[in-house]
Amino acid sequence: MQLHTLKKVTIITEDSLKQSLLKKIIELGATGYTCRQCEGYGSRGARSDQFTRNVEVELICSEVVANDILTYVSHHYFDNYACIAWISDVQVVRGDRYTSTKKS
Amino acid sequence: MQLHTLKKVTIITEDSLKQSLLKKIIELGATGYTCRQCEGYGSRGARSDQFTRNVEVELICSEVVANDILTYVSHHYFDNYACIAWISDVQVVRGDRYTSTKKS
Amino acid sequence: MQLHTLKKVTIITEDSLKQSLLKKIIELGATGYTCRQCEGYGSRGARSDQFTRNVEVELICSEVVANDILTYVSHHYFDNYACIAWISDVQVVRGDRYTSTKKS
Amino acid sequence: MLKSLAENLLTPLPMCFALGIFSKMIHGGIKIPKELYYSISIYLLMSIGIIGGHELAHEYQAHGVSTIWKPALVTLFLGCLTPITAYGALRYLGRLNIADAAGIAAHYGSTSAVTFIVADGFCNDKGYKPDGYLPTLVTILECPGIAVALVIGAVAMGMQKAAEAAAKSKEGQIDGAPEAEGGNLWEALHEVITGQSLMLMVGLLVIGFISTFAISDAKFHPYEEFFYNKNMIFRGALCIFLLEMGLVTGERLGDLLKVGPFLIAFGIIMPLFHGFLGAFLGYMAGMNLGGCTVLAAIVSSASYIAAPPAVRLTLPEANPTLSMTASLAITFPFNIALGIPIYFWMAQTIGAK
Amino acid sequence: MLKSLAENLLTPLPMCFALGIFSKMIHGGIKIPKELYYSISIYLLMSIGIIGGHELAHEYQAHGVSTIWKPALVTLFLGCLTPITAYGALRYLGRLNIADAAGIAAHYGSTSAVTFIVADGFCNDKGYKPDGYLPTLVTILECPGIAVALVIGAVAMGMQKAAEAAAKSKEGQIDGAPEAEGGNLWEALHEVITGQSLMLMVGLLVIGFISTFAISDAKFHPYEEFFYNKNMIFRGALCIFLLEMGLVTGERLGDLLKVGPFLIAFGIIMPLFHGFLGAFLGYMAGMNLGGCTVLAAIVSSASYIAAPPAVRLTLPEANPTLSMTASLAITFPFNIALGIPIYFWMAQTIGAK
Amino acid sequence: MLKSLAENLLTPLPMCFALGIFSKMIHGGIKIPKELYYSISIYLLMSIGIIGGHELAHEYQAHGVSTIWKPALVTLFLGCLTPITAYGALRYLGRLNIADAAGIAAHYGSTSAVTFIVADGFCNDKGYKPDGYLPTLVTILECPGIAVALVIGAVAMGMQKAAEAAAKSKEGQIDGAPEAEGGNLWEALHEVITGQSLMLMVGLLVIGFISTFAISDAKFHPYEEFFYNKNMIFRGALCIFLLEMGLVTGERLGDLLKVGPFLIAFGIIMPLFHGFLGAFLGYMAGMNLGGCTVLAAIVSSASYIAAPPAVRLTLPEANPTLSMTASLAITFPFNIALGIPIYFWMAQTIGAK
Ligand SMILES: Nc1ncnc2c1ncn2[C@@H]1O[C@H](COP(=O)(O)O)[C@@H](O)[C@H]1O
Ligand SMILES: Nc1ncnc2c1ncn2[C@@H]1O[C@H](COP(=O)(O)O)[C@@H](O)[C@H]1O
Ligand SMILES: Nc1ncnc2c1ncn2[C@@H]1O[C@H](COP(=O)(O)O)[C@@H](O)[C@H]1O
Ligand code: NA
Ligand code: NA
Ligand code: NA
Repeated sequence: MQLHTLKKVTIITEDSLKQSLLKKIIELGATGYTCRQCEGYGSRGARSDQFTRNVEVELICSEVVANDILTYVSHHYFDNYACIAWISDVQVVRGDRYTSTKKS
Repeated sequence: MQLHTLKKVTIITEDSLKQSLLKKIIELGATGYTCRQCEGYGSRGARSDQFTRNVEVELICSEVVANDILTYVSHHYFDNYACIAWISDVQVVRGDRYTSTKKS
Repeated sequence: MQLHTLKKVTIITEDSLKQSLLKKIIELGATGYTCRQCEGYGSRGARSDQFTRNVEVELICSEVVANDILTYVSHHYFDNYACIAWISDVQVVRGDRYTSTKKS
Repeated sequence: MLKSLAENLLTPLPMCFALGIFSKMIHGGIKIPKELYYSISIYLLMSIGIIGGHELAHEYQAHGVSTIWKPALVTLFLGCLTPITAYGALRYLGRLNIADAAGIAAHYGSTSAVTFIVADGFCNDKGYKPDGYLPTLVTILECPGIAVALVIGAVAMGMQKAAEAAAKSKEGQIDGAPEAEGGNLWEALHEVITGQSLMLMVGLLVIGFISTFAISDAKFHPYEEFFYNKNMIFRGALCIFLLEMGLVTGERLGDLLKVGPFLIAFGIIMPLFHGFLGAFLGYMAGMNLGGCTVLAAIVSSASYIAAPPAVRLTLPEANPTLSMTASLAITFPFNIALGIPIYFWMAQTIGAK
Repeated sequence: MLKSLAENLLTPLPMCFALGIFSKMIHGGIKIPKELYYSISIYLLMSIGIIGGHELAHEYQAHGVSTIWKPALVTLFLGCLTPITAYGALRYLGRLNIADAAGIAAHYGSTSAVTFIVADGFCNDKGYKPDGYLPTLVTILECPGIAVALVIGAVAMGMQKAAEAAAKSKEGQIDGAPEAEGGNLWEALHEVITGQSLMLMVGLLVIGFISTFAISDAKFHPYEEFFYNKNMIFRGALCIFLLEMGLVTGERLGDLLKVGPFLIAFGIIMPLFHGFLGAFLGYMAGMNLGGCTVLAAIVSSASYIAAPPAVRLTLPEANPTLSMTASLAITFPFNIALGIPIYFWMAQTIGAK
Repeated sequence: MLKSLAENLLTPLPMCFALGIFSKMIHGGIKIPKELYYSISIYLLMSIGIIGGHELAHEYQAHGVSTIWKPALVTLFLGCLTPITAYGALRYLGRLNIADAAGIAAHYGSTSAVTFIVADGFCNDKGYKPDGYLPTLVTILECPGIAVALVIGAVAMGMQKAAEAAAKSKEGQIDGAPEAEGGNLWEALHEVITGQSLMLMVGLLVIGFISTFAISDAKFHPYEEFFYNKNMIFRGALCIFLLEMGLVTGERLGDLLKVGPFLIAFGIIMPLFHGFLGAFLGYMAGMNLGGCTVLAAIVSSASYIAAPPAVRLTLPEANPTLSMTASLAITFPFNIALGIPIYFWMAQTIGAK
């Protein structure tokens, strides 16, 4: 069983942005994603009722794609929306599947 | 407070496999796990309605156990089921509790 | 886009401790957190029905704050409550925002 | 009128709302699962739709469109007028910036389905059944106000940016191409029109309308019983819903301090003004006393479901705390507790019967 | 018959289903919380069970087992036959591989509770109340078809693998020990038998049956009112449920292109054939017009709840998109919209009364 | 009495509970979404409250406080007594440690709303309607028992720690300042008083009481229909709720082995004793046969909703498996299945009518 070192990108932001964010993520070269709802608290206050839900998106991708996604998010979301984003290193099983050909 | 470096294994797969996967994980030497439901998208398309739910299983264990679990998953799940799996390094509080004696 | 290396703290414990834990986390210098409900299994058995729910709290902070939080958790929770906690390294976008001034 | 006010306040619905606020104030433990809240709101929207369609069909069978077209036009007119009055008040009296003014105006241009439901129940309980086409008017009112406010916002922002760019270029600064925001506007309007609330209401309205013709009233009866708003399920579900609304409102009471006195005054005076317009024009259009009251209530009410995501998408600079606090923590409770009896009294004074 | 078709299509239930499809087609925002969907399906299954048990007890009190045993045997026979016919058609006409053919056959061998409910409502609305033991037949039909199809699949796969192994060993290749798949088969069958749908239906059937003897009808009355399928709650819940089914179906319309014309034809012709068998054998067994229609509907329907996980476990190579598209996006809407009136007409033509 | 037992066991409610246990025993797939469980429990608590307030208002209108004050005092007395008897039995007969004894005593000092509901239904079905102020007594019983037990626990632990510290300091060890646990005690009591169950019951009780005076019975009628406990929705929701309680209980059956024979005996004998006290004192206070039975049932019942988090916060050393197993897997099913008919028989034997 072979492991590939890839990047895991995590983005937590307002639930109403979910659809457009997911679309953009795929456009930027990700091969997939996993998402779930969550509550949170940050500089824009508590986000825990039905009018202020958060969504968390997690995806495995190459470093290049990770950078593109984070750049997009930081340009389009950070000024006006509740948002946090980070990356970390992970060892992925059959990881070659998650580095799409759109972006090397 | 002492920290131990251990492995965190993350497996995202079809919800209908949950019971047998959890049983197997314990058999393979894990001392516990945490799981939650999630939506996702990948090579087998979108998995976000009540007929195609995903489950995410996360567990802290020793490297040996982590390897055994990932090997099992990659042999039994990858061909026919929607599945992604990765490991990463974490520093665990009182981490000696999570390296069971079944597997060193 | 600049990334800062920070710590991600993850705490999984009994849902009934949620409010007091979140309050404490902010007191100890965190600038925010994200949380969600989850099921789990560990040394205190299965925690998956409505009387034994788990909550998972995740937060990005400086190493100092991370240590304080983990120390607090290990002193107050580990003896009597179902609990697991770990930290890992992450690269955070505009990460300077998450190192509060309360604790350097 | 005072007696009417007290009587309204001491029924289970407003008291459940108050219980929710109280629970939040003392940090109490009442917690309604989100899924229950969503389920009830789906049920309420479907109810408005299917029963509205059923009554519209009866109205149509009895009078054709003769009784309906005037109220419908009046409602459409009010839907386009109220965001303009609201924007004017916010921008020029309140000195809010463009984005905030347009964002709040979008909320007050649209409507709150629960306010409709409570007003409808109030009139029925008083024995003044509103005209049967009222639910249809709610669906007419949902969308245009949001569109008008968002267009106002987009145009005003465009002009402001152009002015700023001109100023900058005089100063010799180089400016990047302004981003096309028009795309977002269309996207936002599409989202309102195909959004949950409008689709459920309009969809079920059509279903209720068609099936009234297709099947006998006896066969329609179980649906009517389930969805009818004087009925047990409806009232019970509404109790729980208002309890949750109270919890959400109570959570936001602290924001009242942040938004300042102007917005608090706006959240009370604007609905009174819009409500008066609604009652008056409704009366002109030939609506009955219950109908005028309910029209006033829905025109005066502010949206907190359809408008917020549309505004968030089109005017991201607008501060959502301002609009949510105004519509949810000021106007909604004001209408539920005091507004509706006042609109009733207005309509009565004007002469509606 | 055409009038009957139109009349069926223009009632709220199919129109709610259509609204769901429409909403998905225009990317609309209607969203039913999963928990509401699960809650309603629990309610529907419990309804089938408890009211079915109640009616079975009445039937038993009136006639003993004399009227029931023939329909029960016929149902059991059809439950074992339909997966075989389906497998044959898929494998030899459609040239699908073993896993896919057996997987889809398992779906068509089992049954869809909602199709039962809609068919039952249809007959009641027409004034032809089905025999009281029909819910019992649904529970009989749930399981055997899945078992038969999975066994066919396991045996055929075993033979194929043996053949392949033989071929390989001739070529001199060394083959690892074939994995025992029998364990999975038992596990899968256990999962079907102890699965949510069967346990709720059978459990409540027993409860309804016993308590009909133990307590007076007056005391049973509140349960009957809550769970009875002509009633307000039942109909209302079903509206919401079918709306969600429409959303799920709409989501899968794109898959229709992927599955190809054979499976689309299969999803329409197979139920017509199975439905005819059901109506005919039901008539032979002495069932009334409503009963024959409903039996036809449930025999023709395909499972999308009990079968999928069992197939997933036993025949992992089977492509779930094929079976779900066929049963959910083709056969289910076909039956709801057109099939049921056709089965009614079949039963009437055969001579059932 | 045996017939009464059998009759009680063969009604849908206990059988649904049994189905849940059975499903867990055979690892069956019945699964009730948590949100549905929470929703139903909110509904049940609101029902107890609003109907209780409504009936209290009627009682008050008819007799002032003359009929109510004695039962209320008796209930308060029992609420303070039962945790003491329970603590005594657990600590001195069962030799449990302080934390466990006090923790379990807190559960048995409080009450189980569902036991109230089932007992109330039992009496109504038998034709002995309990006094209208019974729901009020439930709210009185919820809190004091928890408070008393937690105070006992805190004091006993404090004394024990002081003794240990004294012993240690004699041995020359240096001891850190003992942590103040008083804060936690107040926090825990605040959490019980402002917790979901008490706030919903008391809140709706007040709402039901006030609105009975404010609005006509005709206008109150839809609320009564929705929330009334002999009604279809109530009974149906209760079926589903008890099914889930059965699942939760079944999950814990394995723990019965762990907790040992003493706790099992305690979980049956203690309620019988408390139940007898309830029936007797209720009779002394002038309550009717139904009322005495229900008072016995609620006094004997153990809390599994309000008590656990309070105990967890104040006595973290207490093992939650012990208290949950006793109250949920022993006392609750015992009361539902056998206890309630026994209390009825006790009350009848004592002379209540
Ligand atoms: N320090 C943090 N650690 C973890 N999550 C955070 C943190 N700060 C913010 N978040 C999450 O990001 C969301 C938006 O943050 P903000 O934009 O700061 O309001 C919050 O609602 C939280 O869910
Ligand atoms: N690149 C990715 N990043 C994160 N999650 C993924 C990714 N690809 C797949 N997944 C998750 O794994 C599930 C199965 O993936 P697949 O087998 O590729 O369809 C998906 O439904 C997602 O939840
Ligand atoms: N090895 C593990 N890996 C991941 N999560 C764990 C592990 N052990 C325990 N947990 C989680 O922590 C909770 C408390 O653990 P414990 O205190 O060991 O019962 C469990 O319910 C799980 O959600
Ligand atoms: Na408005
Ligand atoms: Na079938
Ligand atoms: Na008690």
